[in-house]
Formats: sequence, structure tokens, C-alpha cells
Amino acid sequence: MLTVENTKAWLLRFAEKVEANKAHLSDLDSVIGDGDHGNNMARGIKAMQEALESKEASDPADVLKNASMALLSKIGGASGPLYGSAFLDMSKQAKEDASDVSAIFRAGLSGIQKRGKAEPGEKTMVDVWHPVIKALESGELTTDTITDAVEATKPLKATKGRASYLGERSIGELDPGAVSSSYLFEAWLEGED
Amino acid sequence: MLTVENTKAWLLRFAEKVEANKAHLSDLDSVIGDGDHGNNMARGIKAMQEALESKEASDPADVLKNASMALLSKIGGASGPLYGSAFLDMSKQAKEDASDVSAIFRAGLSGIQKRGKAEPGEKTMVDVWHPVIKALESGELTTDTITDAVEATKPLKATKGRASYLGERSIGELDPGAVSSSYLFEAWLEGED
Amino acid sequence: MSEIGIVLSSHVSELAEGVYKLLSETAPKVSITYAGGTDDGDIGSSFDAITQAIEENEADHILSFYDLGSAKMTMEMAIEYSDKTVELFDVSFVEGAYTAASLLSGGADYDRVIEQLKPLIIK
Amino acid sequence: MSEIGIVLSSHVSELAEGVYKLLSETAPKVSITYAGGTDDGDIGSSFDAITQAIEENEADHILSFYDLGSAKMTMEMAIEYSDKTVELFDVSFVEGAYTAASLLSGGADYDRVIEQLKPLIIK
Ligand SMILES: Nc1ncnc2c1ncn2[C@@H]1O[C@H](COP(=O)(O)OP(=O)(O)O)[C@@H](O)[C@H]1O
Ligand SMILES: Nc1ncnc2c1ncn2[C@@H]1O[C@H](COP(=O)(O)OP(=O)(O)O)[C@@H](O)[C@H]1O
Ligand SMILES: [Mg+2]
Ligand SMILES: [Mg+2]
Ligand SMILES: [Mg+2]
Ligand SMILES: [Mg+2]
Repeated sequence: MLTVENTKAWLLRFAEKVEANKAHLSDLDSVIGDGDHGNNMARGIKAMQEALESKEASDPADVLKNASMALLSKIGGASGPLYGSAFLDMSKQAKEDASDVSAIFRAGLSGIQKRGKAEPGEKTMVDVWHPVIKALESGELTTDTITDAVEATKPLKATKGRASYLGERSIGELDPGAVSSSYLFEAWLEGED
Repeated sequence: MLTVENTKAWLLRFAEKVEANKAHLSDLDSVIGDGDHGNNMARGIKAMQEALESKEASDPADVLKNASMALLSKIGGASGPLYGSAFLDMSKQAKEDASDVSAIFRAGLSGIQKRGKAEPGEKTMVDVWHPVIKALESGELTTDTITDAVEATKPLKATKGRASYLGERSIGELDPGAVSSSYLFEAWLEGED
Repeated sequence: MSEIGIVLSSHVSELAEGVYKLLSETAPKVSITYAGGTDDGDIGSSFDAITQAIEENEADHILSFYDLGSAKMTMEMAIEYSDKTVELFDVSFVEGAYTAASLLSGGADYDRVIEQLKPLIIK
Repeated sequence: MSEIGIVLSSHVSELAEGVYKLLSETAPKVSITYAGGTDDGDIGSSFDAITQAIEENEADHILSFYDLGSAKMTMEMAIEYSDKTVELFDVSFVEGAYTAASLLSGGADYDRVIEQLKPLIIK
């Protein structure tokens, strides 16, 4: 069940993790992209934090919508419209039913895929969202699921996003967006304890 | 027969005509291009005049080569490398044989075509150079030949250069480069009187 | 003014401005607006800047062009939030936008522009 | 530094600089030089500026990209006057140059770059 409070708390934990790993995210991105994913995400979550503090939210859907707008407007990279779409569609689903968390995350994934057209296996954030949501739906989500999903992006060849320009050369590295997405789910799990 | 003197005099007459018709050339170019052909040519022939005055020339081939370099460096539009190639190849041919003027012009045309890959009928300067040289070779070149060649570019559809982006819409207008080329040949004819 | 406008979305402010200049020279009567880079002037795309480029365009029917994928996705979001009719083309950025601008400036109609853009689809 | 360099030739100074920035972000280890506009800063191409971009590039083997036809022809003249090996690609300007820069930066070899540029040929 999402509430205004646990949603805010979750997103703030997410923000902390991104902030703490900003340099790591950019390093990953500099190998198979343009090296800005950490900066992009840090800019986005800063705006998100400000929005969470300053904007009224009468339900968790509002919280998610405010986060969406901040991430969309401020990230500045491909991950901006992707996280923006994810949170927008999570917000819509939360409006319908704030109790079904799996369905909310599932809506987020479908927002990402609607926007970015990536299927699992293309070495994007989808490769974390997809297995994590499956595990969540069957009640088996652990930090291992998340870590494994991130690791599994290494051998993949990128066929979406900037890394796809590298072709075979993208093999052997973690996908930066997969890593930042893992923070979102880890932050969620920590609230479930 | 080309000499240093008659070559210089011819090119200076060409320069005068371009200067006098600068606005006209740009107007024509603004209809089916980007409106700069007059400015481009004026910039080029100014540099050419300066080169003709300041640079030593021991034979007509040198004169043509100096003109080539000035036009190539300063015109700034498609007509730069085209006139530059024309004069460079005319210079090479004049080096071989300064007495055969038709062969010199023929070399100029082949320089233009090597560079721009245009065939007659594509609504470019080639549509003036080609019939004019044919007339010259058969000893029948008159100002009418030149005027007719220019007029004949009107109904053509451009398939080379910027005007080609207009497709059918390029039909019904004179080609600016055909007009500037006509000045070169009129200036030549005036020296033949 | 042409009834159809053009919006450019690039990752780099200079790139957007440069394409704008190239197009404007040949198509002074087409409304062309652009967004380039993030709000801080970094390389990236700005939802707000793209939205503004769409809104400031004098036309209600807009053909839009982008350089790389993320400028496309941000543009798509902006399109969803806009009331105007904005079409996004997966064509070569500079050449596609230049073709559209030339044709619109020459008075070509919508169908003709679309037809000429087809061979430039590369994304 | 990659052994292969990239030279950009555009009609507009900002456009050349913008593409340079886009490429440099992703390919800091590739020598990329550029020429844009005429010597007076107008829209057009400069033989001298293109020649300089070729000579100043740290590589002797260069892949070159241009926006419109006249930048191509001026580049061709500059290539004829240069001692370096400069290859000119009739590909989409921004996307082609970005593809080449990414691949070179990732350590791809010449053949791989050529192969990836093929689908981007549009001129
Ligand atoms: N089409 C797409 N679908 C899903 N995820 C994508 C797509 N394109 C890029 N991404 C994700 O975005 C991440 C890169 O984000 P970022 O560096 O912020 O943007 P940019 O590539 O524009 O610099 C990638 O690691 C990948 O996970
Ligand atoms: N490929 C080509 N072959 C021959 N002539 C050409 C070609 N492309 C353009 N031209 C000529 O160049 C003229 C335009 O020159 P100009 O306006 O100076 O250059 P730009 O088109 O770059 O602005 C056209 O009118 C045409 O005669
Ligand atoms: Mg990035
Ligand atoms: Mg980026
Ligand atoms: Mg012109
Ligand atoms: Mg021009």
C-alpha cells in the first residue's frame, strides 16, 4: 500500500543513493555513453527533493506526479523522459489503486517501454525493471534479485540509447540506467523491512 | 589565343559585370536557393581582382590559376569550388596550349562537371557552359547563344545544388549560376570584337 | 508565413542555433523555433525549452526534428503536453530539417514535404 | 588518441561547433576538428578554414563529414590540396559523425566504422 508518507520516504532514500553514487553512475556512462548519467540523475533528484518538500500532495499519486515532472524537466538525458514516463504512469495507476504496489511498478515499466521502445535484453534500465517486477508479483523480491538483474546487463549488447552506437563494444559493461534503477528498487525494499 | 593581357582584361570585364549585377544574382538565388549568389560572386571577384593586380603572372595559365585560387577561397558557396575547379583546369589546359581557346573552355567545363557531377539539363551553370562551348567549337558563338542558354534554364527542374531541394518548385526560374556564367562568356565575346 | 512551422530539438545549444541559421537563410517565411541543451547550458535536452519552442512557434501545425534519441523522447513528452499538432520525424536531422524548410518556403504542400522526407529516414 | 580523426565541414559556424561538442562529449580521445561558415562568418564554406581543420587534426587518416553539397565540394578541393588521407562520407551529417566518433572512441577498427556508416548514406 502506497501512502503519501511512505512514497516520499522511499523517493528520498532513492535520492540519497543516487547522490552517494553520482560519480559511479557517470563513470559507468563514460565507458558506453557520454559520461553524464550521474550528473543527470543528481540534477533530477535534487529537483525531485525540492518538489517533494514544496508541493502539496493529497495522495501518493500526487507525490509520484510531482516527482515525474521534476525528473522529466531536470535530468536532461534519455533517462529524463524515461523516469518521467515511469513516474507519470505509476502516478496514474496509484490514483486508481494505491494498494497494489506491483501493479503500480508494472505501470511504470510500461511507461518506460512506451517511451523508449526497449524490450528486455537491450541493455537498458528495462533489464532491471522487468525481472524486479516479476519477482515482486510473485512475492519473491530480494536485494539479490536486484543485484543479479544489474549484473546481467554486463554481457548484453546495447541496441537502444547512446550505447547502441558502440555495437559489440558495449558488451562487458554495466548499463548505467540499470544501476540507477536498482537504487530505486533497493530504496523500496528498505522501506518494506 | 590567350595572352596574359587579354586574359586579365577578360576577367576584369567579367568582374565588372558581376559587380553591376550583384543584386540581380542574389535575387535570382533567393527564389530557388539561399539568396547569396550575388554576394558570393562579388566577394570572389573582388579577391580575384586583387590577385590579378598583385600576383606575378608569366603566362595566361598563371593568370587563370591565380583567379582560381581567389574564387575558390572567397566565394563561399557551391559556386566557389565550381568556378575554382573550372579556372584550375582551364589553367592546366592553357599551360599545354594557350592558342586553343575552345579546348581551354572545354577543360573548364570538365572541371565543373568533375566537381559538381551535373549533366546538362540539371539547371546549373553547366547549362550555359555546355551549349556555349559547343557554339565556340563550331565558330558560331554569339551573345544570342549565351542569352538563349540562360533562358533555357527557366523550364528546367533543378536536380543538383540547393535548388534541387525544391523539386518541381524550381521550375520557371533562371538558374543564378547560369546567369553569372553568362557574364563570363559575354565578357569573353566582348574581347573578341 | 507558411502555415506549417518547424521545431528543432538538439542536445547542444550551438547545434540547434546553427541549424536554425542554415534553415532561416533559405526559408525566411517559415516559422522555425529551436531548443538545444539543458537548462544549465549543458549537453542534453530540456523539456521546458522544447515546450517553449513549440509554443513560441507561429504555426499550429509543426514538423519537428531532433538529433539523437533522447532529444526525441523529450520532444515526445512535450508533444503529449501540447495542444498543437506536432509531428516528429525519424529523419537525418540537418538534411531532413533543411529539406522541409526549403520545400515549405517554396510553397510545397504537406504531402509533398512528407514524400521528400521519406528517403531521409535513418533512425 | 585514436589513429583516425574526424573533420567536420558545415555552412554555419555554430553548427560545426555544436556537432563538435556533441561528439567530443562521447569521444574525448578522438581528434575532432571543424570548419563552419565563410571567413567573414557568413553562411557558406571556406576553403582555407577546411584546409586548416584538416591540417590541425592530430590524425593523418581522417573521416570527414559535411552538411550540404557545397561544403562537400569545398572539402573535396581541400582534400586534393592536402597530403593527408581524408575520406568524405555522403552520410547524414550529425548522425554519421556521431556514429563514427562513438565507434572510434570505443576502439572499433576502420572496417567496423565503415560498415556502421553505410545505412546512414543519404546524399
Ligand atoms: N530507449 C531506451 N529505453 C530504455 N532505457 C533507455 C533507452 N535509452 C537509454 N536508456 C537508459 O538511459 C541510460 C542513459 O541515461 P543518460 O546518460 O541520463 O542519458 P543520455 O544517454 O541521453 O546521456 C542508459 O543507461 C539506459 O539505461
Ligand atoms: N553540382 C553542381 N554542379 C554545377 N553547378 C552547380 C552545382 N551546385 C550548384 N551549382 C551552381 O551554383 C549556383 C549557386 O551558387 P551559390 O549561390 O554561390 O552557392 P550556394 O548554393 O552554396 O549558396 C547554382 O545556381 C548552380 O548554377
Ligand atoms: Mg549519458
Ligand atoms: Mg547525455
Ligand atoms: Mg546560394
Ligand atoms: Mg549559400
